Amino acid sequence: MAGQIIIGGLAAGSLYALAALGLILIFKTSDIVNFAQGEMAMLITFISFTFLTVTKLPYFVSFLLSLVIAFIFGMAVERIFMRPVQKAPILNQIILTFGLYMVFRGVAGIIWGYTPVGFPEALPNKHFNYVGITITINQIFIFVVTTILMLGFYLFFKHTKIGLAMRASSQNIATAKLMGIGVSSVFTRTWGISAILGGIAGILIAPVTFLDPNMMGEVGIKAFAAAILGGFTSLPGAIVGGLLIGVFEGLIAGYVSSELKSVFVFALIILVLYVKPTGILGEKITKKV
Amino acid sequence: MLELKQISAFYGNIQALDRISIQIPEGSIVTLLGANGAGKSSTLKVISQLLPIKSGTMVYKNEDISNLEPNEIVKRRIIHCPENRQVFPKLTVEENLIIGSYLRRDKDQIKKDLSDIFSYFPILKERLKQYASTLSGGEQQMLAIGRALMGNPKVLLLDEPSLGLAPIIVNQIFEIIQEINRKGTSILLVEQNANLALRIADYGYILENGRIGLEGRAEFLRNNDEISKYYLGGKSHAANLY
Amino acid sequence: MKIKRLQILFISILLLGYPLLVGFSSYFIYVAGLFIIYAIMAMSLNLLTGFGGQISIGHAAFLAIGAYTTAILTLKLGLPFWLNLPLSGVITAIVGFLIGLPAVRLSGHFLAIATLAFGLAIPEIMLKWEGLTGGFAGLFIEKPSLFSSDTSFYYFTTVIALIITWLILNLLKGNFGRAFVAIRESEIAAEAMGVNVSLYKTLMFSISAFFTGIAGSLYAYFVGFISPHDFNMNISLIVLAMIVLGGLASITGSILGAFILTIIPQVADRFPGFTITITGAALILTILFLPNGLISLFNYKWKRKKTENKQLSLEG
Amino acid sequence: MRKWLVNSLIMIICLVLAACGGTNSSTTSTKNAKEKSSVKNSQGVTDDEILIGGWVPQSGPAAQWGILAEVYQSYFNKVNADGGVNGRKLKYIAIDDEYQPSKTVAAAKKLVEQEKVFAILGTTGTAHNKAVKPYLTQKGIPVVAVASGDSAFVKPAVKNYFALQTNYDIEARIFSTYANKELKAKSVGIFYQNDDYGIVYRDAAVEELNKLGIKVAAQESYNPTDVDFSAQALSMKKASPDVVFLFASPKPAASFLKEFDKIGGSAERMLTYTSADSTMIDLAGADVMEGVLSTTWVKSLKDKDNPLIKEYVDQISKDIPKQDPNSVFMRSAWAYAQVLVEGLKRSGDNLTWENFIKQMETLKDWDGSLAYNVTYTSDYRYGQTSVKISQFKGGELVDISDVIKYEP
Repeated sequence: MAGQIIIGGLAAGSLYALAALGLILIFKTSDIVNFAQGEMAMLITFISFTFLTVTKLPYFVSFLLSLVIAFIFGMAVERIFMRPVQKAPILNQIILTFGLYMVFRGVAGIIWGYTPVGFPEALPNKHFNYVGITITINQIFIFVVTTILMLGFYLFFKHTKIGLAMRASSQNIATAKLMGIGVSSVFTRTWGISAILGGIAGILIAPVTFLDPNMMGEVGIKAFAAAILGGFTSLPGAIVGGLLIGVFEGLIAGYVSSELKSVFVFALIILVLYVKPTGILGEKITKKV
Repeated sequence: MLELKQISAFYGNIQALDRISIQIPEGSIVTLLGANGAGKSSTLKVISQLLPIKSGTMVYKNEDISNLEPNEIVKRRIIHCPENRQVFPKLTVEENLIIGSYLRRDKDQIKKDLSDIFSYFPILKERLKQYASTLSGGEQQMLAIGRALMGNPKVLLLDEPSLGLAPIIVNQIFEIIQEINRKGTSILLVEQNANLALRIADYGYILENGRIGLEGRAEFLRNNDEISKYYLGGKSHAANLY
Repeated sequence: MKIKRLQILFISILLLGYPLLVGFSSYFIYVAGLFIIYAIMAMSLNLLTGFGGQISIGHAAFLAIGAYTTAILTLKLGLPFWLNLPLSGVITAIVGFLIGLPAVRLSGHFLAIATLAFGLAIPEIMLKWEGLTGGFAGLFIEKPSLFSSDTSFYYFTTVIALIITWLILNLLKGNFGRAFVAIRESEIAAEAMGVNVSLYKTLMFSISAFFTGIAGSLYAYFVGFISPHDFNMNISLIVLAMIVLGGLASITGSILGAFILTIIPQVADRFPGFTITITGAALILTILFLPNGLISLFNYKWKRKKTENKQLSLEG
Repeated sequence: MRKWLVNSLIMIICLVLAACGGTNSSTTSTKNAKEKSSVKNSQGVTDDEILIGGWVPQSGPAAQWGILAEVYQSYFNKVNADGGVNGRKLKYIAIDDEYQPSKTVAAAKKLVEQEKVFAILGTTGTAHNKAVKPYLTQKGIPVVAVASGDSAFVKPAVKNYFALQTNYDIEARIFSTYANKELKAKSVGIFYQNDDYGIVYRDAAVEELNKLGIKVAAQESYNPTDVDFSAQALSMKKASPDVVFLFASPKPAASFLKEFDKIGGSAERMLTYTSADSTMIDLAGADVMEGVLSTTWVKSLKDKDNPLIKEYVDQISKDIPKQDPNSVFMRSAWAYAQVLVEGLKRSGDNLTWENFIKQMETLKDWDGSLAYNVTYTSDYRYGQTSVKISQFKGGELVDISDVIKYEP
């Protein structure tokens, strides 16, 4: 039983980690916590669903098309809403993303309604049994995708000039400009990429949570938890945080109480933050204003 | 080669620069002197376009560059090495240097420049994989200058490179500045320490409340007691720095 | 300061005359009562967030604790209402103190998430703790016999709100207020000035929780029924939105924000599904175009202050 | 001082406008109500109109219930197109309460006092309905078809409350009886939602199963917003009951069934009527749903010749083309509205609350709606306690029993 709980927990945890990657990317570059990340993912998933059902495109075509739209959408959100508050206090930025969260959710409700619909899985549904532990091919797929994305971004930040420019911009905007970095376009692109990440997350999560405007509610919160636990600046931290939360809540649900699993998760986070205020893999943020 | 004509600039409602005109001829070292808040750093920020120009023009090699974005200025190889070093704390020394060459595509020349910088500042080579935040103040200043040099500057804008450093290191840095100049880079040097700056400069401007109070050849400014007393707080002030 | 006093005096006269204006309509009095309760909550959150710079995205949890304390004390122990009201405040303040302890070590986004966690956990605990809270079934609370009608309880709520406003204004004028603002501006500088930062941060949480607890107690009596549904994350968000919409670090701003966000749903409730969109859009527009909140339209002083600030920042 | 005056003026204008906006509308609506009608009718009735109201969450966590309002409107469209009720057109007002009890209280007061509706129809949320029950009971306004199967609205019978959908408690007992008689279960596992909805079911089922001597092998709960049910599915499989009762809303039920199927859990599965429609096949897949049992208290669309079904499908496809008319929510909502309108019809020209309530009590095994055998008496307010057992077979839900009537 414990084995299966851990596998289930890892599966749920990789969803949280996947949803957390976009959050971390934005925070790492522009120092903004995007509370609308989940709702952006939801919108993109709806768009993908529209491609699938209305225009009847094949799965991977609609997947890719919606990611293109995601990129444009993310950049538009940055240009229209986030750029004016780049220098505003943290609270204003947080509230602005909350405003976006409400509007996106409301608009999705108006357009697509609130009745949940099923969403197809990436790969044909198959599962494996090994010493009494069951795992589906899609769970493995999500885990692999998350890991590849994380690794990809790790290499991107470490070894490409644009990745380096993103990190530099996040540390000191004025000096980054003196290096010739077009900081504004870096931020814009970051939001585009984050929206893509969100889109991938949404499309892979939708078969599990089903598709409706509230689909990212719980996953979104757990993604925040994962990001915070992992340190909010670290991509591997998101994976560690997500998997930890998934397994931890699985164990609590299995052995203590399924209704209180979230309470325990939050208690764990507060405990971790109390011991290490920057999260497990977080770095101390030293920022020049 | 780089010329500022009647430049004015504001922070919000507060005027920072009032009709400033400066020339930096090719291959020269020009220094900006003046008290705190006189507008020295603002002049550099105007050139690198961190501070927008309200009126006046800026001309570089017969091109009007008054309304360009910061990255366009960098593209023209006018590189600003900011006050207080401003290295990226969470990038390694190596990454800080690489980011200095962000807009360049000439890979071979970049490699050569990198080795030049290591010959100026050997300590940076030892610290290559360390986070910049772990360096000492002097090392960070070296890194900042090195990073600026990675932009392969035609004009280098240096803001207070001596600030807060021990005299030995200051001398070392000033020697390197002269060396860089000898290799063909024009330099605009902002300094509080007038004696030091005038020792290596060809020409100097003295700023006062956002205006140019006085200008002249370096030896003229250096040897005029009246001027140094009136504008630069007197010899006693300069002596205090040492 | 004088303008603020007069504004508040004016608001209070209006609130006291309001039932006459609407002909004692129970619906209008109920909505106004909700507004006053939210205004108390917004003011106490503003104390913490606007003046003290500590973000809380879980304030509905304090409202819940206040409301449930009142309900439980009334139903299980039969305590009278004049005892319940302060007790709810005190118990919530104690919880606030406990929450403040770990929160002292956190700032910015991390604090935001920690309080979010708290805000999500409390309703779940209430749901689970059936024996005490009635769980899903909720609890019914009778209004105190002295103020048994909607109108009389509305007046009682108004008076309590005025007292709280007065207390908060005085608090801000004194050492507390100065320490709060000092901490918001720079914790290091505040520490250097001799402010015990951790103590004051914890106190901020307790004081804010105290007033929110009282708001919760009034809520329980006024609505007459509480269940974990009443205290979900949306409430926390809406109250946060109130203080930003009205104006951070402004007491009259909190009142204005509470007014607008209580009214929007009432006006928009005939347009299905638009409430959340309209509220969100209002927030976005405020942040983009009136970053100091709607109150900045009213406060002429603000403009002068802004230029002063600019000068300060240049000198520094 | 002058600035202060300006401030005050602006504020006065704001507040007075807000207040007057309300009072104006209230005076006009009372005027309308009084203008033409004979004095004896209750509020909300004029010579050519009857005003009906209700709240439904149209945003927030339970926004999927918002569809109910559209169905009521659709049914009223149909009635109005056929000439209305005794010459009066029906007008429906829906208020979004965002699934927050404090807003529900506001909504109820607004409907009764400002909008002055004649009756309240099909309102959602057990907690929310409970929150306003004292107020509505005191006012005496007819409340028809509370969209909750909680016993609080029928036991004891309240004069102005008429329930319709199958009582949760009763459905749980029907499940238990069926598991005992037809499925010969020795043990039952319960998967339930940890809230006002699931716990009522669980308690009733546990009581009834104990009475029948059936072992309750597992009780697995979850919170309404949960997305991961692997732990519950696992515990359920480990307990290996003969039958699993699912007292869950559609999304969690579908997720749980998928998970349970994946890890190889096998048992007869019984699902409450809330989830008994094609949504489940869309969400969980036809393979997973194959053989799952449920109950239905609203008539199935299979019976195409039935004129009741035909008029429903026609009207819904016209008014709400985006939605599948097979939805159990929508069929239920249609039935709520049908029962209300039947009461109005029977009241004739005497549209007082008193008479309406009296006429509602004349419904005896009334089969003119999508629900089976609707009955009200002065102390029986369940509306109906008749269900059919149905089963998912080959990708659709089919009725497999006759109407079973449970006597409470």
